[in-house]
Amino acid sequence: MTSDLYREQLLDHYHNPNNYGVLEGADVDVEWDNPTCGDKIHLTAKLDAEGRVAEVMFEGHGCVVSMASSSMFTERVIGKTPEEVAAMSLDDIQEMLGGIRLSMGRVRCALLPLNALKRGMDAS
Amino acid sequence: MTSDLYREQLLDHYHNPNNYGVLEGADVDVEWDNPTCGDKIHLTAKLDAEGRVAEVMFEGHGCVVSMASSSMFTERVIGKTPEEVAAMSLDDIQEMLGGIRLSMGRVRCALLPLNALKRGMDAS
Amino acid sequence: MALDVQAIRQDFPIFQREVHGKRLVFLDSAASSQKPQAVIDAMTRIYTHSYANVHRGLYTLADEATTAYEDARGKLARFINAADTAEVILLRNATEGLNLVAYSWGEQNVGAGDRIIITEMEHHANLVPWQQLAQRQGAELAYIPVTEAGELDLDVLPGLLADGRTKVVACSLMSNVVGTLPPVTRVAEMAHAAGAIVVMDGAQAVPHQPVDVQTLGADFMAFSGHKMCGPGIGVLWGRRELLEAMPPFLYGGDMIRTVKKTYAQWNDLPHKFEAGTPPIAEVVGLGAAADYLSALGMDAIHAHEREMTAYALERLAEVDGLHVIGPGADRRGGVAAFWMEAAHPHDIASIVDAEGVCIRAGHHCAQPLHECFNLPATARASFYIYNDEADVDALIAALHKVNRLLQR
Amino acid sequence: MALDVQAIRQDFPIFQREVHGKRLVFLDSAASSQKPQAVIDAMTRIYTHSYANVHRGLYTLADEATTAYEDARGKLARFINAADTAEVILLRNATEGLNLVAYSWGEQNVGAGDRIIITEMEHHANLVPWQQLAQRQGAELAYIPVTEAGELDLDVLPGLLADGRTKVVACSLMSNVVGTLPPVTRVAEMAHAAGAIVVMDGAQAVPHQPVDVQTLGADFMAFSGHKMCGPGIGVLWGRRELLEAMPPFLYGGDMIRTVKKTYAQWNDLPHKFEAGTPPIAEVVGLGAAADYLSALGMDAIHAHEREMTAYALERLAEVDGLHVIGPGADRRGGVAAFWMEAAHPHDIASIVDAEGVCIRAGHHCAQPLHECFNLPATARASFYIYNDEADVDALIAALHKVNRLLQR
Ligand SMILES: Cc1ncc(COP(=O)(O)O)c(C=O)c1O
Ligand SMILES: Cc1ncc(COP(=O)(O)O)c(C=O)c1O
Repeated sequence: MTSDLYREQLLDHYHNPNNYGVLEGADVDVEWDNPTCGDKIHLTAKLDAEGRVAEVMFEGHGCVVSMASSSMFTERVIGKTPEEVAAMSLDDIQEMLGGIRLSMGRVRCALLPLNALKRGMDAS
Repeated sequence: MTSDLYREQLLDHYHNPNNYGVLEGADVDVEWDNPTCGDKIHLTAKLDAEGRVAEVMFEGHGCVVSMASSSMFTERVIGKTPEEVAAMSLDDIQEMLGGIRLSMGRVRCALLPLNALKRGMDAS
Repeated sequence: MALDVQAIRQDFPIFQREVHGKRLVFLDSAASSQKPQAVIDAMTRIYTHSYANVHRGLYTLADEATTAYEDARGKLARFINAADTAEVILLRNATEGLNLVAYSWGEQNVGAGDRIIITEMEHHANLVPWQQLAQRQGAELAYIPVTEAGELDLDVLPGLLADGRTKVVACSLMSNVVGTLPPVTRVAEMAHAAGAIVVMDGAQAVPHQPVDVQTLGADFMAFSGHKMCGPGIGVLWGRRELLEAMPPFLYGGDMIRTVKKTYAQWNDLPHKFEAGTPPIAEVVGLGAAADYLSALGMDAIHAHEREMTAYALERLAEVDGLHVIGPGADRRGGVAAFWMEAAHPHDIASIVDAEGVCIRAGHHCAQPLHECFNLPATARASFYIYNDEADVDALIAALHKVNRLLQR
Repeated sequence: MALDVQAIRQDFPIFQREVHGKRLVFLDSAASSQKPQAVIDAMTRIYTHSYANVHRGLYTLADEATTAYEDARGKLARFINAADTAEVILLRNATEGLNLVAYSWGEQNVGAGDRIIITEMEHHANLVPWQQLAQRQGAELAYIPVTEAGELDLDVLPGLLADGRTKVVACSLMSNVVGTLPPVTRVAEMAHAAGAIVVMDGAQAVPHQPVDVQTLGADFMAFSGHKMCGPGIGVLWGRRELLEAMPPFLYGGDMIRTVKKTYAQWNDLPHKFEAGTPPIAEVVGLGAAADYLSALGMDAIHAHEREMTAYALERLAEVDGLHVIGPGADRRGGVAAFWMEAAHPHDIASIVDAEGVCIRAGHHCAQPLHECFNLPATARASFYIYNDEADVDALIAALHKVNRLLQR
């Protein structure tokens, strides 16, 4: 389990995250954190005419799981409707991370970008 | 232990208590109970000129332990000063009852007359 | 499927001991039940294999302990058919659960001039918290009376509910003294129609019969692990909407989301109500107890106890000068409280103990109920999965001995 | 007498297991300690031999259980040198003990305009109850600051105490993060001179060093059984006069003397504060834990942990980019919290877990303290009787691996 978490693919995302930064003129702009461990994310997204996710960027700091999850998430959600985002679950995130089973202590880390986007889309 | 409690001597006191009744013109007149089990005693006593216990009677209802203890107690305390009564302890009562060791659930029953008299002498 | 009591007794190591050289006849499960080996083993296994503090650890041991702890919560949720595992709060005992509701929900929702309704047959755990809440808030405490037969007299309830001032009705699912099984679902319907919530004390019911919180009509229900083959812990179930609207009760670790120097934000359910380190192995043990009882079948357990109770009431009637209080066997759970003309309850308990028979004597934490019967105390025998007719026979023989010793 | 760690480890069955094929290196005893066989056996023995509900039973089993339960209370009283066994209240955890004081003593004695003083290094259990009490009562909550070195800055205390408005000072005997051992006796003297009472959080001290409540200067002290080789229960000690003057906290069975429909009278100490069925076997287990620790000797335990801590701080300094927070080894108990430039605390804990090393990551229920250091979270290693230098070596090797994986 532990070794799964620190295998090459996740470490690559952690050290060289995709879509790192802040979108100008974003439709969704949300900050979200896990106070238990201090993981923090600032997530911005643009939606297309039908409300689908068109572009996402994130900034933040946290553990390998939360940062790699955020990096991969910015690609995974492209094209999804708000309903599809709302329907995404831990299972989807675990599959996205390469089919790992997260320990209970790591679930919140992995869910950081999803929870942030759900919250941001609710508010927008 | 149980058999000790129900041996002839205690049962005799239970069935034929000594000094059962109420003293007229008593110096100490006190009612006392164990709400946990409903043991109840009405204890009356006369003191002599020096304040020693001269005569004691009791009335009440309760289990073999509380009633036999009360019956034996009315004789055991004769001649004691208030200080001597105040100094009496569970050990004295256990010895009075024939040297038995009471289980924790029975301690309050056995102490009923002593606690009543202590309280009554405090108040008088 | 009838219970195989001989096989069940093999599961409980304590039945290998004797008392005063006699076979152990344990008839005090209403106070606390014995524990099967499976429960003891589940706890030992945590301590010998997977112990660590829960919820905050990222290492394997902590993950195993947390998983075992939360799995047990899930088992308990299924045991009472809770719609949502987060509605199951793990506490010290049933008493703490009822206090939690009286403090947290009560102080927020019961004010001066409001009414709290309880019954005369409540255990002190479902009585004193409401009595003290009423005093603190200046509310009225009203009692549903108990009839001579030991049943609730529901005739007064419509009148009490009519003015809409009643905020809560608290009622036991089964009396721990007279064994009465009140018509709680009807009580709940009436209470809800009048805008009150319903708090049920399941301490004597959950261990002995199927309980489904989704059809029961309760808003809260508390019960005890130690009365259902588990260790000394308790459970509070409550409806999510109510639990979410309530302030926390105890404050500390695990129940917070964020703590700043000047304020704090609360964690999600169920953690909001579980401050500090919980009894981890004990919760796992209670999960194992739920498994054990479920495997026997709660319906089978209930049927077995009804049979035992009917047999016991029949045989108790043979004992000279003995009077059982409460309703007939068809209307009660597996307890029989009684008094004897010739003997104080203390003496009954002590004398039958010499024969290896364990029964309780006292007011059984139900003084107001005893006052209804004008008795300060009773003796009480109660039945569970490991009791059979031979246990009742041993009790009856011992009670005859009580009469021989003390009748005159 | 130095501890024989190899022999001690034999007493703890969990050390027979491996984690990820590696030797188990358990460095999280500050969260909860492992349990020796003697403690597990003491609990099993109750369940297999002498189990019954306590205090209210007259039969042999109940007497044996009650005697074992009350004997354990006596052991705990002696362990902290309480003058009076009735001053030892057995609760769910340390958190419940601190809440009990904040509710029962606090609501009676702290009013609008009064002041409560705590410190910035408190665990949430000794912080949130006071913060919420202050909010409920309209009182002021003041903090003794923590310096960069992780010590209390007592300079502010005379000023805070000067106006006589302070009713209570609450302080930990040892920080669970920085390990600091504050000068509590001096704090207590100052507080008492100003007319305040002193509540001490002994959760991290009582398991690790001799604690004598008669010389400590505390009016109340709470601690946890599960951090001192016992099961998941807690203890509150308080001075008799204060406990007697306080109203009960939880209401129900055992804590009453009489219950009438309209009022209730309370039982004597300690029962007044122990409502409902207690965790019987667990209390007996904690008594066995006190025996186990006493046999090792609390002075020897303390000395062992000082050595371990000094060695650990020395070796931690070798790890590139690692920073320990808190004072030097001579001024702290057996915990070391740290952060690493290259790794988030979560990742540190996960990566060292793969090497069999158990450490904790997070805010350790001390968010305000972490704010002092401007860190949201740290990793923490803590030491107990079963740890030795080889455990520290394993930690250091694993931390080098963290750097190898995550440094770039
Ligand atoms: C300093 C301190 N106080 C209080 C507590 C709370 O203890 P418990 O979780 O047993 O209530 C802890 C441990 O978590 C602690 O380290
Ligand atoms: C009906 C009823 N309610 C509540 C309780 C209290 O349970 P506990 O002591 O586990 O809190 C009991 C048992 O003592 C009971 O019989």
